[in-house]
Amino acid sequence: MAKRGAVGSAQGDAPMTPISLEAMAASVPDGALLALPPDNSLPSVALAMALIRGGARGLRLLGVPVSGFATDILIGAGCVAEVQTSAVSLGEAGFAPRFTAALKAGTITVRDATCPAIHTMLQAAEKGVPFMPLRGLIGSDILAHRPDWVVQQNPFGPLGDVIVLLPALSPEVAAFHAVMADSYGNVWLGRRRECATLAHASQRALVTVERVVEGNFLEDERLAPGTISATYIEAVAIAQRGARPAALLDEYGFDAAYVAEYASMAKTDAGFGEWMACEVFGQVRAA
Amino acid sequence: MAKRGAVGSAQGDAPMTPISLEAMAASVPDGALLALPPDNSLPSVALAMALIRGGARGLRLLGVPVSGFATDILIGAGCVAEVQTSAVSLGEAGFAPRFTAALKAGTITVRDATCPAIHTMLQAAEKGVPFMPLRGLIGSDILAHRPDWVVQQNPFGPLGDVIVLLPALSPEVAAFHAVMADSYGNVWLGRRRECATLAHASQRALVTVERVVEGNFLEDERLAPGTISATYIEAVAIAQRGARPAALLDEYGFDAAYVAEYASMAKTDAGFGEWMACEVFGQVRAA
Amino acid sequence: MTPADVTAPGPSSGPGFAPEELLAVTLARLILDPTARPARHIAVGAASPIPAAACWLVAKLGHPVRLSLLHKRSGNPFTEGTRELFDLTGQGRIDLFFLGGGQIDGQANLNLIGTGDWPGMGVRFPGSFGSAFMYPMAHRTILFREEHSPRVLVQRVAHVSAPGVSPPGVFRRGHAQALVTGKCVFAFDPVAARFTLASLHPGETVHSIRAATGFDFDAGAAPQTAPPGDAELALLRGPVCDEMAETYPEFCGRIWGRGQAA
Amino acid sequence: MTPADVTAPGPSSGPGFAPEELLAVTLARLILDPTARPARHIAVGAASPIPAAACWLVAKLGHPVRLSLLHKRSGNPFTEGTRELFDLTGQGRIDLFFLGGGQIDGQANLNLIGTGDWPGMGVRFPGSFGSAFMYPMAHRTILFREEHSPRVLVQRVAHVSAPGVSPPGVFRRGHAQALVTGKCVFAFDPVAARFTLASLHPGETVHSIRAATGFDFDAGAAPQTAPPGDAELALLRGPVCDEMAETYPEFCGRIWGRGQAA
Repeated sequence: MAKRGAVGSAQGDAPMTPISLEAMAASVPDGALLALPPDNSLPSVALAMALIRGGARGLRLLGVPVSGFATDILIGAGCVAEVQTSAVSLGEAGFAPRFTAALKAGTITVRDATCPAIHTMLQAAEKGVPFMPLRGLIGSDILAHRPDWVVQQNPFGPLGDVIVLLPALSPEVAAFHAVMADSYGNVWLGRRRECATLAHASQRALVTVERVVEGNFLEDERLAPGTISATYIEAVAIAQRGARPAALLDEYGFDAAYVAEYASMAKTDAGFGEWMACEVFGQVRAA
Repeated sequence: MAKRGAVGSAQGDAPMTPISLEAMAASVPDGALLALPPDNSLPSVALAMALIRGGARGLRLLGVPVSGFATDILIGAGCVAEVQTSAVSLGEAGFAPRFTAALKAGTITVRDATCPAIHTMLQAAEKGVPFMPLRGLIGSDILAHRPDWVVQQNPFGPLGDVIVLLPALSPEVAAFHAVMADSYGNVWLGRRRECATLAHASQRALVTVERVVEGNFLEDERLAPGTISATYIEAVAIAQRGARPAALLDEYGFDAAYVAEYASMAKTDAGFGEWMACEVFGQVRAA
Repeated sequence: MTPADVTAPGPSSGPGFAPEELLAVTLARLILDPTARPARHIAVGAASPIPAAACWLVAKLGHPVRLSLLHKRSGNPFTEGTRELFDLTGQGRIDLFFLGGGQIDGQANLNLIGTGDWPGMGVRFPGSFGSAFMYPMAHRTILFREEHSPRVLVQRVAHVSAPGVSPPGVFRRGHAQALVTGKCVFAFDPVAARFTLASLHPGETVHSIRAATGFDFDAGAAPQTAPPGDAELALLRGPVCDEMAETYPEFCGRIWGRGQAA
Repeated sequence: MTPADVTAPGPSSGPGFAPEELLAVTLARLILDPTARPARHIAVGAASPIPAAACWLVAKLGHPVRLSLLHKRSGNPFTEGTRELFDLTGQGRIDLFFLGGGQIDGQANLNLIGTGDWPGMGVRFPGSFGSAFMYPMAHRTILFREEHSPRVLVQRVAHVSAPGVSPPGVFRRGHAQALVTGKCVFAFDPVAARFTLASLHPGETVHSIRAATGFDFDAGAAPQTAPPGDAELALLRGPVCDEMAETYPEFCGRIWGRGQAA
């Protein structure tokens, strides 16, 4: 069973038991607001593929703060109703083809943001405040299309010094991939602290890891700084090379050829279908 | 010469040269707003003692978020004009005697805050926004004595949902003690990230360390998460056991007996003078 | 080390338990109050060995509870620095916190500032720490102060570090559940903003409590505070003491005759 | 590996430098513009090999500059996660940033959203990334877009990701210093909200620039863009290429005949 974040145990008492990747995917309800980091920031591509296999529907994705490969395949597989993000891109491999096709076809709603605004909305949720201010943004059409963002006089500035106030955003589910979990469900993810902020801000954090190791990272002064406490982690599943084709710190690099092939195949519905059958459902590719 | 934070070099180009502890102390101007972490959070007691020896005057201390031993000795030595903090305490050794005496004598101004408010004001400076909101505080006399804190309707809440807005606070100087610096002036301080926030928020960060080691912590995925980039560090000085009597992670523990003896001697002006002559100026204690 | 003869409890030396053990057990029972929101994550602040013992007792009784002990000597539970406790509390993840005060008044206001003119020109206390935030933002708070005297329990605090109740419309997650002292337990009603005597520690009467209390309170038929059971005492003296010895060696030595090296 | 014969410059093959080398040197000179605020800390964003080469050239010329290269393959300069670049910029510590856009207009507005109805129902670009914040909050911005066509350089962008100028009273730290394209350099005047032709790359005329530019601009006696000097070319082809080979193997291979393994 999943270890519930808030029902953890006193230090040293309750070992964490990983759940299966498929069980983790099944725990994400259709329609959930699901936050995903992009390709340079520990995405759980393994969980995205499990969500596709599990037939997830109506997901509302949040890019933290932008979106990449995992978002594009979820859109292509018809799992997604809405995307809030600051950009969707496959990096060197170019535009995200399934995102672009779905936007044009009107099958997804796209809500544009800008990177620091997404960080700020998550920080507000992390801090438990209803909003946080952010400089910039004024004069951008992004702001003009966000009725949920408020422009207000800065009470500490001269008259006319207006500033944007962004509402706290608490995703129902956050998912990312980390290097390792320990016996108590603490997760080590190194310097990618945007995932820590995300876990703090979210109602449920689901983490895939390369491996589970003995011990308690919080008791090790060298590992603790890159650790997210189990307090914030609802469940851990082992998924070796679970970030691929994205990179995982110094564990493995970005698989540019894989993404380039995807970008090429996913230009058409048929090509994406063929790619998905092979890569997600493990069918032998047609000759 | 001090390595200026903002005038660093491209990665790998400019080695960092530590300065002396006395030069570091001399770089703190009289009257500066100087932020210091408390005894459980990497204080540079070595720098506090060097400031006393250097005859610092009129310092305005900020406890991050409370104050301990270093603040009490600076007050006792007459270096301090003002203290903004959420509490001043010697922990198990009780009240801070020189702080209490100076408050009663009217030789220092005390501005009371509450821990999360100090964190929030520093986070606002870190983020480059003029203010941040914080829940709670309403109904506290701390708020009643802080005309610089604003109470305002939450624009995202129902009418009557008021919230406190705290102004950004950017200390002129931040000082703390870390385990080690690398060849490029990056500083490893482990999980005590309040010092990272402090360095980001401050105009000048001065760091004493146990040692300087070869290499670049930012290139090491295991060390990077506990590292503050040299971007934020103005100068590094080597001060072995520079946090003592406070603890330094797993390097050395808290010296409770030393602080208890201090607390006892510092109850009187004369006793503090004797303690300072011996412990700060290195004079042989009178029989 | 052997138990210190003066303070160690025993079948032949009075009630069979130390006052601190009664307080720890009493706090543990308040933590487990079935009518209150479950305490799944409890934070324990500075220099609080008796609340810490109560929390460990709850854990050792087998209840699922996460303890964030802020003054654990080796390591600490946080990796975001000292703001993390406040962020956790802001997120609503801290179910229960403990607070005390130099003064506590009949409306459950706390004064950690001092007496006399602001900022404590009479007696200066250390300062408010995070109380002005934690008190309204934790789901519940147990107030704990061993000293029960008119000096501490006052009609009206000289300065409010953290208010016991908040005006309508002001966001507040929780209030004092109870005030536990060396003499009794008070329950707090945030609607009436008033304490009611809930139980009397051994040797106390409603009259003795009124005499030692500077604020007015309601008193019905207050029972005796239930004494610790054998199982609770065995856990306190064994596994709880084991967990606490590193952080609170002085306390463990004094109450249970055990120091850090035990 | 040997340099790719087709693109490698040489004394007998045209101007003696690749167009990318001219652009890198031109950007480096703009970075070092003595009339601008000194660029002590420069951040370079996604997929920007020519700006990255310009920054490394400035560093290798011996100028004290800190480079935060966001897409460095091994490691990255930040330890607070991806928000750190924006926090640094909010603090005023980023002196110079580079931005481009699917469309750039005559008021230096940037469109990274797309054409047609919102949110890009014509041609959809990837999205705005951090531009709506970085453009006003960095001390200065150099706009860079190799493609110089009426499709990219438009009279008025379809959607504003980040505005070129801001209304009076709105906090803004900096503006576009210049726009560098494959054909010319424009200087930007934030008071007039208008570009002025500053220099022409080899083979271009005011007339050819007008023909390729969808927005109106001022044009005085625009000189030729100064060609790279020998020292600059030597640095680009040697130490700058060394620094960039890991992050931009395709670029280094194409321009300098060098891949990651070199």
